[in-house]
Amino acid sequence: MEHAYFKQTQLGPLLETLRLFGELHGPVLSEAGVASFAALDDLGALRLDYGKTRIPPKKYLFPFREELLQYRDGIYRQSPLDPPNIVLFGVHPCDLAAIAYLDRVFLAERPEPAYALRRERLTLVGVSCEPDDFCFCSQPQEGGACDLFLAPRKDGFQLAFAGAKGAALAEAARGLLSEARPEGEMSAPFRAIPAQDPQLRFSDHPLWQKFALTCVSCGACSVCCPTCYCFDLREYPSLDGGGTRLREWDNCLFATHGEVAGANFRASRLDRLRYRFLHKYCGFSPLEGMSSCVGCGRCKEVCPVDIDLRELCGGPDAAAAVPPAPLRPAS
Amino acid sequence: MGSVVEINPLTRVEGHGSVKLYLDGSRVERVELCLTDSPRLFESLLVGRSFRELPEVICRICSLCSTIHKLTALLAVEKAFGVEVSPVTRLTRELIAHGGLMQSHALHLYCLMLPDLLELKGVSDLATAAPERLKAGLAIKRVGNLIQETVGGRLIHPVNITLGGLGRRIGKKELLRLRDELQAILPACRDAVKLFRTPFPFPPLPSPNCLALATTAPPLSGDLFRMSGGGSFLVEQYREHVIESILPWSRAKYARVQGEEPTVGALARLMIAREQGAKGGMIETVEEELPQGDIRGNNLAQSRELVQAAERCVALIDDLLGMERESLGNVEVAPKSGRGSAACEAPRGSLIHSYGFDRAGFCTEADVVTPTSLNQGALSRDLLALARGMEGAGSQEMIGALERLIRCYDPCISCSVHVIKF
Amino acid sequence: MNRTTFDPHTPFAATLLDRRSLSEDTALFSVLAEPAAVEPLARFLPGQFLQLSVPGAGEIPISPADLPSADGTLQLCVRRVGHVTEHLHRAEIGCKLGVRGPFGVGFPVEEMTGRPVLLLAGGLGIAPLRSLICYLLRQPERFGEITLMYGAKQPQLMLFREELSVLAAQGRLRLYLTVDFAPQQPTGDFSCAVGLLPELLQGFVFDAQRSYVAVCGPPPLYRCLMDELLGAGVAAERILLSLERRMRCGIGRCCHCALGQKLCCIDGPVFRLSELQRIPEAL
Amino acid sequence: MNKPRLAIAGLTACSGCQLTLLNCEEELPEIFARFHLDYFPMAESFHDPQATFDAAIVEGALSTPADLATLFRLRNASRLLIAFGTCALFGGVAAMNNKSSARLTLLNGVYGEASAGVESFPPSPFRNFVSVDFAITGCPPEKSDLLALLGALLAGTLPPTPCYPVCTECRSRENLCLLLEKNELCLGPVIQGGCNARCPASGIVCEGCRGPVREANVAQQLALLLERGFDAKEIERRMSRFTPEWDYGQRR
Ligand SMILES: Cc1cc2nc3c(=O)[nH]c(=O)nc-3n(C[C@H](O)[C@H](O)[C@H](O)COP(=O)(O)OP(=O)(O)OC[C@H]3O[C@@H](n4cnc5c(N)ncnc54)[C@H](O)[C@@H]3O)c2cc1C
Ligand code: SF4
Ligand code: SF4
Ligand code: SF4
Repeated sequence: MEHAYFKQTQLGPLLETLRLFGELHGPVLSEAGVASFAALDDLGALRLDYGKTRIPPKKYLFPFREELLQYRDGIYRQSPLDPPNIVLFGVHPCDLAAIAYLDRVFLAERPEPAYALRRERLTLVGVSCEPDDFCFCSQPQEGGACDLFLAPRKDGFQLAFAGAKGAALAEAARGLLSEARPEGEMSAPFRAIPAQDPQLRFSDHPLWQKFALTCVSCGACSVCCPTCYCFDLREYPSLDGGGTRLREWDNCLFATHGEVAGANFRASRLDRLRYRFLHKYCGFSPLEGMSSCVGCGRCKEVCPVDIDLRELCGGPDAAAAVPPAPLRPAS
Repeated sequence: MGSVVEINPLTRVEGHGSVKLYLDGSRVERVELCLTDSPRLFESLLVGRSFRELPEVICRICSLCSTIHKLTALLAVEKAFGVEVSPVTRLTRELIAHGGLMQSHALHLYCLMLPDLLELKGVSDLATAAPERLKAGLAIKRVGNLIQETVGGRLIHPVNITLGGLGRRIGKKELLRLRDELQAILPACRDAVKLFRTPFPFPPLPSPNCLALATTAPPLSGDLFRMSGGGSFLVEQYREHVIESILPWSRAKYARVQGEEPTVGALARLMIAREQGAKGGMIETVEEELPQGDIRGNNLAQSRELVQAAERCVALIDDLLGMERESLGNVEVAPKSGRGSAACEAPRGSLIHSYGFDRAGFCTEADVVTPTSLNQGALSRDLLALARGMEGAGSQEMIGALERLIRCYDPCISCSVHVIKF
Repeated sequence: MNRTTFDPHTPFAATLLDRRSLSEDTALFSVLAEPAAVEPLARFLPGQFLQLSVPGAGEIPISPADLPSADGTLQLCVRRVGHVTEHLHRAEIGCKLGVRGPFGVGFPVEEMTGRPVLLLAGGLGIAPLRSLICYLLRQPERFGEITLMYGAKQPQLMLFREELSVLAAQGRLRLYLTVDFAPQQPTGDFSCAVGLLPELLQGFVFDAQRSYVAVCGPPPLYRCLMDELLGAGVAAERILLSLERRMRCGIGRCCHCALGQKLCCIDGPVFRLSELQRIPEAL
Repeated sequence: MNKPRLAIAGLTACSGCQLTLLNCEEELPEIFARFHLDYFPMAESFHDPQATFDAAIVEGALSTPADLATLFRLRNASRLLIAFGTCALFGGVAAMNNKSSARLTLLNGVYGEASAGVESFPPSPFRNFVSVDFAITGCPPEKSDLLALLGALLAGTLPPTPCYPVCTECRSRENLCLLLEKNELCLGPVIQGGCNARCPASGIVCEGCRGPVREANVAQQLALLLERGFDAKEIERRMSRFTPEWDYGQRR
């Protein structure tokens, strides 16, 4: 890991330099006032004080809906995919940690080609953040997988880079940077919900019943969760005799999630909330024993009935320090 | 010996209807036009609903004209409460109204009417008999719909046009795309004028008593109605001039305006414009082609309106692009007791909405006068004239001609059967 | 550049060769997979499953009813229950299908070497067990005695019964058949016990200390059989169950098939009872 | 490939569902080439009264004896009956006052004395009278849903129908939540998605045009709206706009 420093006034030129590596995207406010990652056609739109985006960066790697396969004359083929190179600027540590988690899911054994290709073409520039009322990762930190990481300092930013991509970015921006020795914490401890005891899902905590009664199954919590990745596959024949197989985000709080011909393995909403708890905080094979909650707090923020599953295991206060994660290259 | 020839159902029109022809030997005694859509009783359903809901419900009267129904309802409510909308809203509304007109005219001309010109039984045969023409027509229709979807947020029953303003402003990229698409279909619109030029070879039909808003296109809405021959009245006073009655065989009301059976729609708009002294390509083509000016010119007038609408949309888009820096300027709408009436030129002709409200803004009465109910008298009259002019012809031939005449009027039966009594 | 060539989501092409009706709603399908699939299919272990695509309808998990042949022909025994299976049953011979796999964990055949094997099949559960039987019978010297207890609702629903009777007559397999309901009229020359599988098991004497027991059938069956087997002294590690869950991807990503923290598609579908005892929602 | 025979018809409705077919401008030539549109009065003349169909795609609610006769005839003549649109599925706008006003009162309001001659009953969805094989929801329906159905019919199947609420797609589009952030009466949580949250994406609340989503937690939605200060009557009026038959106690 290498360090450098650049002045606030050099932010614009730095961003322009980043454009050389792909389409520049970053946090902006939509017309309706929602923070979201979007193309930075105009650098003036960048909002580095954005808090958190409604949808996490997972949308760049795993879009809400995508065509996976096509078939013609009964033969299936991968749908063509040629994503652009994208430089995603201004990602907070929790979202970086979430990408690192998704990498484990999709790039492990039998890597997912669509994910892998998008991931390869995504350059991540992290930035440290100020926690808001909903996040409970109380210590901004760097980590997860990113190529560059910025931390605001007096009149400028301290910059750390890692891996070949990071080095190339730093090299391209060399004229804007000055040498710096690490100053302050670049890798503070990361606080998130630690892995929980799976038995807690059967605890007699009164909240279980309350949640099961009030959840409206709107799906917002998992759509907005940076590590939720359940998906559904559906097949649509087209008018010309061929057809497509779509992949779309699914949600464990929907009745159809555990349904098979003639039965449902998670028939009640309570069963489905238990499943969610188990998946989020205990992990499924092969990530068993690993919590996927990175502490962004989006689920609580978007839930219309204020459900916060974390309260079942002691609430945000239970968030524990995770040892400092070194900045590591993106892939 | 009396006999009856029946056309049931009427096809290639919007909604359900039938025609009965009463014959005595070969002499045509009378013609009954029955508009038989199941009643949906909108006017009753609206009573007791809040002013906010009203435009959203009433647009469901008819899918082809949902945009203009919604707009007319918005204008009527806004009039009742004394609301003035911003220029951005006004222009955007006009844009979607023209989009609606384009989609409706293109549908009528190319999918419902064109098969008549080519002696086919319907639109699906066009796909083999005249694929290029069908595609050209569908391309126009698609752009009309693209405007409706982009501006309205939904293809049918638009949502983005609301009381006092817009849900969201249409972005620059979207407007530029619409402009490109519009420019691409302008030649096809001009071709339409050539294609729908030839009138059906019917015996002469009565001359219409045209009725249209004095300020016809643009902007498709206005305060003053004009009739051919110089009559006029204010929209607000329409009740004194538009008298509706119920015919025992039809569920649509039959309207007389100042004692006459009016004709509304594209042709009427053109004639009224001409009487007001308008000149230009459009007027002249029609005069040239249709010296007698009867309803057979309606399709030609519609195709002229396609060109006019596409050109107007481009101009509107340019205006909107020029106002990029101006704010959306949505206006708060606060209810008060009172009544508001508004009129627009729907694709098929003049449309009037009128609502009364109590202090809290709940609807106390609702009245909708649709183009097809305005046209019903003239249509019946023309049907009889045509049938009489064809006395002695075979019944198939007669049926064919009558159906074509009906399609010249482009009736919209769903709307027409939902008029209120007061 | 494009996606990498190997995509775990893309099925190999396959052709429907033959359909043989086994009962009113179940048929045995012969499916020939394209040559490229032969190599992965050769790694198939009984108990594993394939993802079978029926173009236009979708994809479903199926446990082959036999070992794939050397040329890549698959035997799939499929019951018509819904969208995809309905479409498969109506498919014309010669039409194209798709297969992915094999996926999941099969029966621990290495470990079972030298041991007697008891197979308990309820209803359509015979399908995956049949591939295990085929495996065992190919190397009879490698395994101990093979016993199959097979229960069906009615005699007409008993699948593969001639073939099984032949094997039993040849002495290659001990066979016990039972039906839930006695027919009004005996169907053909076929006769078997009347009663439920657990009852059949009650009177059965076998080497519980050494045997491996493989069970496949509808979920309610498992609960009754487990008590019997544990009572008879079979260790939970040696009781193998094949489970069914909703599956979409088959490769441990879509997360529909979770039981507890295990995923049926990659940790199963064959589980040891000892594993499942720790998962309250499994059975 | 054999060409499926279709009937496309409308009952008590605005023709919007049928128009949705005609709005598939780009696909229409392909549709005409691959299907026989044997009964489609809105766009085709001449039909054979004895014809039978592979699928009858019918829009509208039932509110007159003539509607019933048409529906029964198409049900009998067709292998598949497809309820096309919210009216066919739930009753739609014409049914919105079913629970609150008598039919005759409504009729009188429109036709006065002449209403005695109008045969009409409260608009009802198809399933009150006949079995329905498949349904496309929406007022108006989505083109994509119709195209998926047509594609599936050609393939001899019916399309999959995901069931998630409007909120799911709404959130995925990163809209402002009108319910939580602007305190507007949005029905998104209990309404069947699939429209890509058209209305909230324009900044307009979901008016519920696609009807209830499967396993809607209606009681909780009601509680939520009441808690946020909306009037019970207003909520009920809004919810019944397209679907009179809500079970307000349903939690499931
Ligand atoms: C490991 C394993 C092995 C199995 N082995 C066998 C076997 O050997 N023989 C056998 O008969 N059964 C077997 N099954 C069960 C078999 O997978 C189910 O019967 C089958 O999935 C039912 O599918 P269906 O579409 O016919 O039923 P449905 O109830 O119609 O659908 C089942 C699922 O398919 C979905 N679906 C519906 N339409 C579509 C579409 N267009 N695209 C995608 N999905 C759609 C539904 O949402 C539903 O979740 C096995 C199951 C598992 C898990
Ligand atoms: S956001 Fe809340 S109400 Fe919606 S599905 Fe999640 S827990 Fe349930
Ligand atoms: S705006 Fe409506 S549809 Fe969208 S998330 Fe909020 S409640 Fe759901
Ligand atoms: S957001 Fe609601 S009202 Fe709008 S189209 Fe979708 S379901 Fe219909």
